[in-house]
Amino acid sequence: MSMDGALGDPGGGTESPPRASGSGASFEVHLDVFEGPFDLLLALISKHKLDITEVALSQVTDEFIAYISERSDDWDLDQVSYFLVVAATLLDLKAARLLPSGEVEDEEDLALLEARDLLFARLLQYRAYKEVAAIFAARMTAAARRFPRRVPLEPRFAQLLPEVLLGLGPAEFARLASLALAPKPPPKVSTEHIHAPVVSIKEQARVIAALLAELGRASFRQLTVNAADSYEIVASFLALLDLYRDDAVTFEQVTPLGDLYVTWTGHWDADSVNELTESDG
Amino acid sequence: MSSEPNPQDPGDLQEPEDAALLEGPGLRASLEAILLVADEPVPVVVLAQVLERPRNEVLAELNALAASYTAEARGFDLREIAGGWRFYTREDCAPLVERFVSDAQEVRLTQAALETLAVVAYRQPVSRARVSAVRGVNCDSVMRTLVLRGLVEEAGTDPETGAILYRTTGYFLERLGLASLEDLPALAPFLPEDIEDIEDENARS
Amino acid sequence: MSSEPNPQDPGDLQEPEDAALLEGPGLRASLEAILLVADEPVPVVVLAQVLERPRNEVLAELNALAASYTAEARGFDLREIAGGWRFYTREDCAPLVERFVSDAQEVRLTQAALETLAVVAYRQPVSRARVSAVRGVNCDSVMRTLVLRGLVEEAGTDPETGAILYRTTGYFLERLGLASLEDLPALAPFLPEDIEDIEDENARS
Repeated sequence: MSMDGALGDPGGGTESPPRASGSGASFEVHLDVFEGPFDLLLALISKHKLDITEVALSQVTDEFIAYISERSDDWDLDQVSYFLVVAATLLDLKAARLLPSGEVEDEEDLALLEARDLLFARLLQYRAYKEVAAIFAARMTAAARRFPRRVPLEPRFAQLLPEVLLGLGPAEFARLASLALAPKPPPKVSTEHIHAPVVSIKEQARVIAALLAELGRASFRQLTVNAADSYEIVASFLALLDLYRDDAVTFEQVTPLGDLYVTWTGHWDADSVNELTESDG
Repeated sequence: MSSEPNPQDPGDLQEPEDAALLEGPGLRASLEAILLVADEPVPVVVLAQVLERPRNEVLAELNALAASYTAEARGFDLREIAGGWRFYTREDCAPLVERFVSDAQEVRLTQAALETLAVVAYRQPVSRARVSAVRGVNCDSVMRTLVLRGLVEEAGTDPETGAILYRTTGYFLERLGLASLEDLPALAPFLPEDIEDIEDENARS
Repeated sequence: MSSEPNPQDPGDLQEPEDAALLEGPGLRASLEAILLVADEPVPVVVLAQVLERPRNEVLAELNALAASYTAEARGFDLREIAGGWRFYTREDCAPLVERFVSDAQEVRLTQAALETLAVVAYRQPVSRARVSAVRGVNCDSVMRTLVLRGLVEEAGTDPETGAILYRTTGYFLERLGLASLEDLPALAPFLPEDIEDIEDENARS
């Protein structure tokens, strides 16, 4: 999957870090070590030796998206949804930077600023817990060097223990055992045992591109109304990110978590769309 | 209290007539003996009750005892961990003790488990959904592992959402070598205030 | 061994310059640490081995240590019983310890303890890790309680994992009013086969 980072303004790009370009390239950091989108963002920001600022977010947006795209084959739904929420915010922010900078007056900009502040807040929050987690680890290592006294009672004292009262008969005891031994109902919404059905992102990209070329503009909801399942929706979103990167679409989201509108830029013709299915796969 | 008979009168420890109750062993020896048989941390209040002494007197003696063990460079130490007092081996004896107790190694926690534990520790009681929202990643299976390890336990359900809530355990304090949750390191003070709302919005279930 | 520092000297225990392994703690502290965690009497030969010191040196130190505890009227005592050394509570502290022990224990078992007991009864011999996996909750401390109360006992180790296995005792049968394990009522027959797999997956150790 090509990643030439054609995502508009590369964020002022004075620094030119090793970018993920071409299918083989990857980040210096191992891909699968991130504990979620905030972890990834922090890693990217610190990789560029930036503070947590608006500029930093904008600078790492491309890499964040590239990371998602690169891993799109082995996401599970639980994981990817969190990344996508963050990705959507990042893209909004990135897009907003292209606007002429002036006084922020209208509702949309305010909502965007709010979304940005929220993202910062959550990022800082996550960082705080991460730091504390490191302290926990160090403390555990230190504490493991002290062994508590935990030995059986001397027989003379053990004899003093009062008789145990079980308070139930054999039949009740067996019932209790059956309950205790019964497999626990899996905690709800766990998808870790589900193997994601194969949904091709390229295929979704083709479908969406075709739809958009026709409609011009549509909400994400509209575009996925016929999706067979949530995996297809996720694939559609990832496909949109690809299209966005390739400058084929633009996004608009009026309120955080509100409907995402997608507009066909018209930079693509039918051939480009068809190439999608052939480029790789 | 003064005229109270010893309820456990063992036969040959005759009538402690005065308030000091213990003719035989002093407070220090009594504490040493009790803590020697305890297999979990013993709260000061329990010690005070058994010894029939004021709590602050017992606490002062415990601290003095711990200090003397340290001053004498003994191989054991008295520490207040997880809400109670208990004998521990001294840290510099660790290599030897490890060699002696073969099954000593505690399982190391993953980064995911540590982060989840951190959020639970500072936010308890807290639901899985909320922890997931803070970390930006699903924590169902990590939470299950923490429960299995005894570091975290269920603590009822959220009255509004019905979601199961979690809190840290006494074993968690033991693993961290903390006397109580109040001894947790301060969470970085720059946490934004309005974060609560965000989480509620994102918290599914 | 000639340049060895006096292990009884609490002040400057540092630097045994010879090959004797102990950079930090001296022989006295080392013995105290090891005996603190020993759950059964430890023969001198074992101590000598762990400490890499001659047996007679270790024995001399043990005797000196025991004598000093007595001289200082400590609540604990070091004694050689059944071929090994172990900490014991001092005799004149016994009444207090008895009170502590009998006060601390409930007559009734907790729900968690009953469930754990049930799993052990129907799955014995079984490791703690497996019981924890079945219950989804750590059961280490509950198992200790069951052992303490005489309902469960150790039954060797798992040949594969080396984990300690547990089984129920005669006292358990007695409390349940059964003559033998065969009299345990059969379980409801709905247990699926694959529960084994789940457990194996979760069982650490």
